[in-house]
Amino acid sequence: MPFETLIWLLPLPPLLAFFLIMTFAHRRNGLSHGLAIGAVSLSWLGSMVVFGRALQTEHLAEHPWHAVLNWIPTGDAWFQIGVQVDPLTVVTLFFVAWTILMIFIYSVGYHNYGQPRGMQDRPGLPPQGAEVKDTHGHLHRVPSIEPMYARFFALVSLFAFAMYLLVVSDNLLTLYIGWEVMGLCSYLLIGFWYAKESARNAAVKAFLTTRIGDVFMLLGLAALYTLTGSLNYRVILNNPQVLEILASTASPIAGLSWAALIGLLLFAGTVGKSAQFPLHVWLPDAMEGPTPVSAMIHAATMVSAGVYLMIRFFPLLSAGWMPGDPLTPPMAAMAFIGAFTALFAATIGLAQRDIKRVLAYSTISQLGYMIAALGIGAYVAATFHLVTHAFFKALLFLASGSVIHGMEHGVYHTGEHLDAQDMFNMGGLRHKMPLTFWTFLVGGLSLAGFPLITAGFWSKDEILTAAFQSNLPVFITLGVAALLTAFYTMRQLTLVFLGQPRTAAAAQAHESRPVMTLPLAILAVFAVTAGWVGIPAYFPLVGGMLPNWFEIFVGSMLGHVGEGTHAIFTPTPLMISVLASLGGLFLGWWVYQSQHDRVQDVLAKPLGGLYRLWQNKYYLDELYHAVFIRPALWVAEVFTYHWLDRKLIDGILHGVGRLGLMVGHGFRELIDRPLINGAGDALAEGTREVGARLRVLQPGRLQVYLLIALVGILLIGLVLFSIGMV
Amino acid sequence: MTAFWQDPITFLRLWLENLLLSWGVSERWVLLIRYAVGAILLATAALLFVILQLWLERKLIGRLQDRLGPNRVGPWGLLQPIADVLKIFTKEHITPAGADRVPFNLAPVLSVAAALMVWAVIPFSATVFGADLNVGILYLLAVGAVGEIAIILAGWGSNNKYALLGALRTVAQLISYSVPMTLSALVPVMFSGSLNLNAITRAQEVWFIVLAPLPALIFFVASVAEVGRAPFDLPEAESELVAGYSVEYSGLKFGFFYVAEFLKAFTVSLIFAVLFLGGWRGPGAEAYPVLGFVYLFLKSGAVYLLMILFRGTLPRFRIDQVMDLNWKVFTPLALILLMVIALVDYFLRGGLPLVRVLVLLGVNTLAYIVLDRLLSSRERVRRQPVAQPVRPVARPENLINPTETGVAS
Amino acid sequence: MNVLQWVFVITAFLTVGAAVMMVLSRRMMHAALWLAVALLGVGVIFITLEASFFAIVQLLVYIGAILILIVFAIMLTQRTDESGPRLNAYAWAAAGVAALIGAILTFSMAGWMLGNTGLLELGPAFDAILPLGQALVDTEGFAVPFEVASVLLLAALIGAIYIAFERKGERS
Amino acid sequence: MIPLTWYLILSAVLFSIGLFAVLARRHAIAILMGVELMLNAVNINLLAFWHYWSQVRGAPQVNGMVFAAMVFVLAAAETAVALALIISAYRRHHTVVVDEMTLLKG
Repeated sequence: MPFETLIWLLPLPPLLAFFLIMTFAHRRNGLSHGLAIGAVSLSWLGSMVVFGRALQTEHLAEHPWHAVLNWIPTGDAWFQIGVQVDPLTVVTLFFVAWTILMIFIYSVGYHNYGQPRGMQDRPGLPPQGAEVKDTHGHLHRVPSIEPMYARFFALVSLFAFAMYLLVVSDNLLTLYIGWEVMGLCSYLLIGFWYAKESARNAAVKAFLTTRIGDVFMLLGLAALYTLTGSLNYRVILNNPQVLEILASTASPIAGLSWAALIGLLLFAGTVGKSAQFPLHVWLPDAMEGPTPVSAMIHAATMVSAGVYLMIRFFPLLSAGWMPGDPLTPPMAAMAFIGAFTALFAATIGLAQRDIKRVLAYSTISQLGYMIAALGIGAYVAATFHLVTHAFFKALLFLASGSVIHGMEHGVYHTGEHLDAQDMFNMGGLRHKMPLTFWTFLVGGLSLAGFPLITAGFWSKDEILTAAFQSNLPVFITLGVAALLTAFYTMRQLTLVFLGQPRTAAAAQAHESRPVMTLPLAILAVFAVTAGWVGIPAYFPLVGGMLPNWFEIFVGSMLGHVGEGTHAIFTPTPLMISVLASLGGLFLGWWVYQSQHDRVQDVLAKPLGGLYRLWQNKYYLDELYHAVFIRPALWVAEVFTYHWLDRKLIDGILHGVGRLGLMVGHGFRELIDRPLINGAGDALAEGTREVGARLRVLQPGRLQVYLLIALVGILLIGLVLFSIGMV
Repeated sequence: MTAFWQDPITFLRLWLENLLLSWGVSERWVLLIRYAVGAILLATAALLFVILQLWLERKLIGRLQDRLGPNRVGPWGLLQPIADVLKIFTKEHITPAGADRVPFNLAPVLSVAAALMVWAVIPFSATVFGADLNVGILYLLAVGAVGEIAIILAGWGSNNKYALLGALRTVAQLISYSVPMTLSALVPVMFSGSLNLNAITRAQEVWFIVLAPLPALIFFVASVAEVGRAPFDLPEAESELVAGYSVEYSGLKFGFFYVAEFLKAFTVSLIFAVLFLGGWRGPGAEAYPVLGFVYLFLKSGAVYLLMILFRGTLPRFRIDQVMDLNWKVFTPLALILLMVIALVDYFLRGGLPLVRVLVLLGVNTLAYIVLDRLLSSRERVRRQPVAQPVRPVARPENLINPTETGVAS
Repeated sequence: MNVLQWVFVITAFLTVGAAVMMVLSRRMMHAALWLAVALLGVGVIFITLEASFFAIVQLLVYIGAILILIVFAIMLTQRTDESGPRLNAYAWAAAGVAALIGAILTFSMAGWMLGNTGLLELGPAFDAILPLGQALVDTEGFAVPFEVASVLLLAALIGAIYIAFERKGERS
Repeated sequence: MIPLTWYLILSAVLFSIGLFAVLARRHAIAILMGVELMLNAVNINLLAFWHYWSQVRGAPQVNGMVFAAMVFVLAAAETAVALALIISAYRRHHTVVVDEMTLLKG
């Protein structure tokens, strides 16, 4: 088996698992999660093999492993699809494989496998808990198993397939297929509890919002195919001539070059997928789905796919650009939108109460970091942050799921009616859920960029350094965002884990099962160590202790190995980074340690209107509703339906119909009745006459038939005999 | 020339043939007379043997049931069956009014004939057998069909619904069980490469029961079902069917069925001994063919005792259990065993005999273990919780207050 | 005429007689019994042809299986009264045709030039069971028809069960 | 020393008796019996020719026997299906008289 076959095989096990679960195992919970986890384990194993081999291969960037197949005949050529593994694919595969596997395992516990079935549980609603009787006859309310357990695993398997497909594919079309399948899975999984109105709305919102970006992306794809005749990375991106032509040809729009136009269009896709401003609105609502879904799709992998696309197409986006030049239009757009989103989302994150929503806004913000980093040309730093962010954000989401689980435990126990996801209902959980606390702490510190030990510090520091050297406004924005990030992270940590429990339920919370905490522990390890592969060599004290492998490995994609635009140590960004992180953390702790009220945020009063603005997400949802949705509804209802459809089109159709009726009537009376019917009737009449005469031969009696047949044979024999043939 | 004490039957046969030839009888007629005499002697011996067998069975069953069994007529009651026979001879032959006379009267005769016909091909010793038929086993199975016809005739001819139902049920059971029986009988055929019973006997350097214990077991149980003895005595389940197909028969006609039943029981023991226990083989049986008789009857006697033990100890199956056992256990098992043993034996051809024996034993053991696991898992699924009695049972301790339950009034 | 010829003639007359009785007997059970006699007669004919294997198979298959099946079917459909005429309205035409065909067959066969060959005793050297068995599993021989036959039997088995299975609400 | 012709004539006679049963009996099972009789007649022919052919060739031949065996197989299969049909028809129409089953009457 050639090595490329293994690459082909990476996406397939989850797809197979999806079909198997859907067809055979949708009633067997154990079998379905066994299938799903087995499948992603296989993919994980394959990915690790690929990873291991890639580490030992020289010049992988110049000579990626690839394999192609003919797929669609296009005239006299074929549209080819294929797989490709280069350093970018390898690092993406690495974090994708690990996070997916961990999240799958975690889901077994999250969906309460092994727990009884709840009496009130219905498909489409989150499990409501079951009542069990212990040996003493006391009734206990315990978590109940998810009613659509197998369906969940089928859908996430399909998602895993799409993600793997996206990562290993070597062309935009299969990438786009994976992209859209992920969008579908995202829609299905956000609406997993479809009986909840909010989940339904969130699913539709996510689907439609990302669709806006996808339409632009499809346009970019079409333009690219028209111009180059191919969608293959090697043909377009690894080919300086093609890039040159694209960068120098003017497009019909606004004096942009084709490369810029295509880049902007593709970036629009990313804005939708990676939830950048102004299409970010779907991601916080997507938290209606189960937490593993939030972790996997809406933090670690799918939203990363948008950034991945940008990183992948960086050669096109930056076509004609050298470090030091003014930014190309797409890069400028990315730098602006990314930096803006980073700050913007961080401010909203400050005022959220829902534990998962804070993380959702932090995700948007961190994705903005990456986009901004790419916009200023910090290719390696963006990739590095992509990897570390995937690990620590997956960890944070899973840990928050564990917190919610523990809170639900408490809610079942006390019977209170309160929101198990509201951070203001928590507090003091570090004693109840030590493992969750420590892992959450690791993830949170990594997110806040706690100096030196956490992965987030290294990647964020690299972005800040790059920004400082190339673009000061971006640097300032990102610096403020870093401060806010640290602040809301610590706010979250303090509200959830420190202090005293603010509700009885929080006092009764309970550590989750090992099947949930084990993935947390593993991800926590990565949330720390993933940063160590990219420590810049110039860094004081620790620099050079470990080789900056990441820079060398991923940087080879652009061809400037070790050249390094920021190889000189500059203390300013480092100090600002450390200060922002530590200061934010301290402020967060200092402000929220005094939070004892479970209704009012301590910051609400001092900040006043600003707080309300943040809490309501700058009223963007309301704005969109007023500007886009209501006019769209009006156009659909009044203009299209009443005026166009009912009056104009129906009127024309009715007129044509009446005319046709008249013509048809004429034909019927003049031609059909006398001529055709007459002939037909005569034929039928004749047939019936003949049949009536012949029916004597068909008495329905078996033996008569046989007799007639035999007599016939005898007669034929007689004839043949008499003419001498027998 | 064999000595009389070595092989008395061959000795007598040769003497008779020589005598007739010296009288000037043609060879063809000598052959005819020889077969006729042999057939008459064999049939008589078999029927006389049944008398002994009847006594033995009644005695043993008596002991199993903690009784003495027959002990009045003759020493140890030995002459009891003869007394019974005499009583039966003197009884009236009744043909019911609506009966179909010819089938009704033909049935008992056919029944006994079918049992006796089997004896024609049994090799009793190295030199003594009725007909050395090269399709002996097929013959055994075919003759079984005659017995089935007899039962149907009896059931039909009696013009009695119990008889008819009994006959239908019997024949259904017989037809069903002849499937696994045939399949497991093919295993000895495979080992010996012949359908000839004599050849099968001679091929048993190692008794086939050692090579194929499971087919032997299937064959044995199927045989018990074929002769309709307990625990497969549904055809005569008195509580359900009065006396089955023989309900309208009396006197000697009933006696025929009775004899046929016991004769069949011993006959299948004989067949089992021939197919699986080495037939007449034993130390010295080649040189002294008379010993062959002893060995064969000892072996089949042992099998027969086992059947009596079954009858004395096991309760009767329900009809659906009988059919389940046959179609869901025996038939598939026999088929699989046949194929597996054929394959294994094919690959062991020409190897060490000891290896062959051990491997085949291992295969059988394995098959048994698998079967056991399958059956027990099925059992686990089907086992229902025993229902608690809903109403208190009328036991003394439940009747503490008789007035309340109304018993006192 | 020697012994064998006597045996043949007697058996042949018995067989034909039983066959005629089968056709003419009013009660189906009797017809079945006459058929049994005829089939046994055919078995004896097989023995005179030294095809003892087929004689026994005849016993096994026809008496042991087919006849018992027929008897079962007769018993299961017993509720119909057998008082009606046993032959249908075309019996005379049928008799004519059957007789004509029988006559043609008889004359054409009797007139076959080698028909008067006496059949000699073949003896044990002609024991054909082994060649028969080998031919049935020989790919050069009849392996394919043999397999087809087994498939046919299986299909007939399943088909018969399916057809005869009492479906809910079928009994009107 | 039975001439071959005897077998052939016997088989022809049995065949036509069977044919008559098939053509003239009203009872479906009787028709089936007729078919069985015809098949038996055919088998007599096949085995007779097998014997004759073996004798002529001086070595055992198998073709006749194989055909006879196939006829057995066919007979068994045909009986099973036919009886199942008869029982099925009986359930539906409460009759096994073929004259009365004239649903396909023209």
